[in-house]
Amino acid sequence: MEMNDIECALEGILFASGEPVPAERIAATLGVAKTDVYQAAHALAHRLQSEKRGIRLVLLGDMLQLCSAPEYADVIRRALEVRKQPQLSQQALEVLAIVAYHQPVTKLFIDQIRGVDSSYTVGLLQDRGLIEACGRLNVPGRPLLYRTTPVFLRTFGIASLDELPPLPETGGGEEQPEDWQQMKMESPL
Amino acid sequence: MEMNDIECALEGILFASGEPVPAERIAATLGVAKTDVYQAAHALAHRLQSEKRGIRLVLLGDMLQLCSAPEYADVIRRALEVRKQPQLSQQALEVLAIVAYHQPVTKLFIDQIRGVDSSYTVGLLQDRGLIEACGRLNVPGRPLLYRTTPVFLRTFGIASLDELPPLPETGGGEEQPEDWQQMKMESPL
Amino acid sequence: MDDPIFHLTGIVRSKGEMEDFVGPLSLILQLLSKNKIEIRDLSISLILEQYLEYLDNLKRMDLEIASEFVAMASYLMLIKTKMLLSAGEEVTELDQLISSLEELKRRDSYARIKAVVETLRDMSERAGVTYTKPPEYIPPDNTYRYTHKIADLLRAYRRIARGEEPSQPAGKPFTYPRPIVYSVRDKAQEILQKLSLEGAAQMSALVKAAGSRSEIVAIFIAVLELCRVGEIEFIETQGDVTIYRAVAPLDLPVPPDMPEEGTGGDVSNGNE
Repeated sequence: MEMNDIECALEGILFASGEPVPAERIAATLGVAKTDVYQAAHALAHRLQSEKRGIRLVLLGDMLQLCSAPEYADVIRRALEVRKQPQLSQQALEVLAIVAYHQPVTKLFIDQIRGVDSSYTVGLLQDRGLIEACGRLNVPGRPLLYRTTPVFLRTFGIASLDELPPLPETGGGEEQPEDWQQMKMESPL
Repeated sequence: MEMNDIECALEGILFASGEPVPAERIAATLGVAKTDVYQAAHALAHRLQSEKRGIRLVLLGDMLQLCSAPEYADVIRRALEVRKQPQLSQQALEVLAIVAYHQPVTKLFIDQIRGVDSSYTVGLLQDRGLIEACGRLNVPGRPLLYRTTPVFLRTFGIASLDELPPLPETGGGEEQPEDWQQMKMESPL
Repeated sequence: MDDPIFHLTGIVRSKGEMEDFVGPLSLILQLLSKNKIEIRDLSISLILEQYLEYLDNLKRMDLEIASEFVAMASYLMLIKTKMLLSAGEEVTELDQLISSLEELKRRDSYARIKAVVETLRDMSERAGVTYTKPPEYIPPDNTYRYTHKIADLLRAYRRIARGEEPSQPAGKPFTYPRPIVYSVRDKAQEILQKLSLEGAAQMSALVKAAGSRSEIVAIFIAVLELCRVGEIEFIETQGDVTIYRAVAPLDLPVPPDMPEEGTGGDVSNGNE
């Protein structure tokens, strides 16, 4: 299979799926190496981007997905009469950040860090597909564990969690003692 | 709005919709004439087609829709198929063997040889493309006749029905039911 | 330095106070954080080694530091000893220390999260809004894709020719047991009848009279139900249970919420 054939088949598969598809599965279906799939994905993504086309290819972890180009978000919303989703609130971003940097986490962990109950926000983020339950922690009560989803990666324009900005070493607050850094403990999990 | 912009916006809108979208609505959203939308649609359709891309634009009356390219249908189906196909059961192999050696046969003939109702298995083999209906037997009730297909030949790695191994002589079947021969006679062959 | 007990409220100090060692406790905290260990996993020898190293680095073994060391070491010993000796007992001071440390960690984690939130917001704004599309309907294609040996086909044919039925080995017909259903309602009525005739009944006798396990189950459930609605009473005597009619029997011979016949309240006998 030539590289361009892979690109076109890839486009067809991703279009038909709508959902993110593991690169692995595409490689297996086309009978090519995974690296070939990634190479074709990069080529296609680049082409769509440089031609300023209406669709984009995004890499989400080890998955690939087609989505509409952000430039046309307004036009699409008007044409299809979809409601604009409200921007993420400060609370939502905080909870999302806690999940993103410490995943998998329990709701209790989130509550403890924030010092308030986060049930509503956790539910909201689940509804918006930004986080998902991924099993239970093996402690009494077996609480649910949460992690971020491919939608999270797409929303923040990154291809993997490695691209998250590093957490600051310290909280950066003025009231902190000078040797705060040394006082820093391991994450509570 | 330049023609290429319309093309790209059109692509974005049709992509996000998945469903057919009236050209009228796209024209209204983009603030351009309907003819411009059709012109852009034709240009985009032509480009997708000539570049042998994985996506096609189709015009359905006054609606426009993006869909995956038909030439990738097989690949797409395999990539997105979730269930693994089960292998043929012993019963299915038996029914297939009866059809293969006695074709064309009626379902009644298969039922009589096996002593059980084979409706489900006959349906399954048809669904799997291994056997097909090929006319009706000219007796009261005009039952359907079944024969094997090219998929059958491919499945068993033979080029024609002549390559089927010969059936054992009737001498080998002392335990056969008494009316076995008679049932064979009833075969429509 | 003769009192190694410190006031824990001061663990999280303002900037100025933490510039120097205030006492062994802050030192312990610093060493603990340096080792990234939990106080529960505290290894005294490790802390001591580090402390000695620290002293070496300072290269000034003056009396004050030496006494501080002794105080710290004894305090660590105290913590460790309390921990080892008083499993389950309250170690208020230690608990306080641990919870202070945890609070410290919590605040730090939250501060770091808050610090990164703005960056995340910028990222999502830069990424813009993208839409995905619903999956396309793809008509299923069930065409058989495995390959078989042609011999499999012949073998299958021979099997039928010999009259074997793989689905029903040896062609023996299955025999299905006739389900015997014991209605809990009927059993309850039987028991009540027996009680009104004989005044009392032994549980063991009721069970012995039963013909099958499912009948025993039905009797048992009936007895429990009657007991629940206050129709009967038990007395346990020498390993057996004597059942009496309750002192003030209700009007209804059978309680109204007793499962009806043919519902889940019946016990069907599947294997006789």
